[in-house]
Amino acid sequence: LETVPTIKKLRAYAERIRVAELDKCLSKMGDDISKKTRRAVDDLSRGIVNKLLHGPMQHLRCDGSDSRTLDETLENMHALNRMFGLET
Amino acid sequence: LETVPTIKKLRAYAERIRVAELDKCLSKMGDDISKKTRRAVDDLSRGIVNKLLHGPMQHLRCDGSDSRTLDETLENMHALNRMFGLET
Amino acid sequence: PKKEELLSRLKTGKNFLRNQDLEKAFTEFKAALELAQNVKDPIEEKKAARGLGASLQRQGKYREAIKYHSMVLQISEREGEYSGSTEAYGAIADCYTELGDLERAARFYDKYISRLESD
Amino acid sequence: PKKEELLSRLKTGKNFLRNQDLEKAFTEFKAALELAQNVKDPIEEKKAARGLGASLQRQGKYREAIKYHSMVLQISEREGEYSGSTEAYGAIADCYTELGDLERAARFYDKYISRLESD
Repeated sequence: LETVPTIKKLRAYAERIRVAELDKCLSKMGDDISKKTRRAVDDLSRGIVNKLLHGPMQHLRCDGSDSRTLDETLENMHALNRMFGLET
Repeated sequence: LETVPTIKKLRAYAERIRVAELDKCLSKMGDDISKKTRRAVDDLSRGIVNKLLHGPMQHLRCDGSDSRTLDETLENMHALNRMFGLET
Repeated sequence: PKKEELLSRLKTGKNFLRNQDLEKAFTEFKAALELAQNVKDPIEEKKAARGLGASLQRQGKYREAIKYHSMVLQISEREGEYSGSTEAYGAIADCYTELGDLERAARFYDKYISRLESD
Repeated sequence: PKKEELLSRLKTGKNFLRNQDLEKAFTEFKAALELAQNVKDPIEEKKAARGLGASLQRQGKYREAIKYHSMVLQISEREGEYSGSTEAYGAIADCYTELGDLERAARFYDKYISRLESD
């Protein structure tokens, strides 16, 4: 459970990037885009983020039934905190 | 330098996701998209991947001038190998 | 015309949300939710519910936010159409994290994580 | 008409590359490169060079691949237009990694990494 706040922070970190890049994309495309196109780029942005986050997220949620798994999960958490600067 | 192969594998991992999601997006959008739109979605997919990878990549390239940094860099590498299944 | 008003409410709601004008955003999404239920448009209904959840969440009203994020899941179940569910599980878990209920947060994050690889 | 042939060569090249038909891909990109130089279109010229690099790289011809990936960088310098440079630095570093020259790979990855946050 110690890793739960890290999951939240990592999600927020990725979402900020996703929204910023999506906004840039939409402003390049102009106002005349169809709903279908709008939906497709939104799905694209979510698909990339979700699939990239899947591995790290999963490795923050090992159930810790044996101590080695718990240690590894905490190491993963520390590494993610460092690499994404999540500890602020 | 031990971390160099991990950088390569992580890049390849992310690129596979990017291309797969971009293909899905383009097939949803159909063949009648403008070059501008095509370019915008390509940039979107690269922008998200690059910005998400920036932190981890940077933390695989600490110069290791003091031992603590080197240790941390190797811990980051091990965590990334685990979380993205890069050790195959 | 109702459909048009619905779409325009969603759009202004989103803009208010973006500008952190959270109470105004709430009002727009609330009107949109009623319109969507009126014209029986479940996709837009989910967007309105999600907007309501987001507006409340950013105001720190986590319990109320959970109510609306859960509504997204209920609509998905009712319609058998699951767009927005991954995000809803994640948002509910975020709210429970803020409330300090890490057990429950973990359960919702597990649902969120198990859906990350699907579309 | 030359411009049209250029675009069509690039497109078939990409399809061959996708289907791992690497030698055919090389031929298409080679023709595209010449056409692009002919019509002086640096953007498409870079795409052709990058396609050549990718075709060779996937065939394990890393030294030759580096030559074409470097061409992308040279065109960028010549034109003052840097699209594709981040990717080129990364690809060159990947090739040096394959060749076991980790020192040089690291130097190119550093350039790649320093560009990841820009557009």
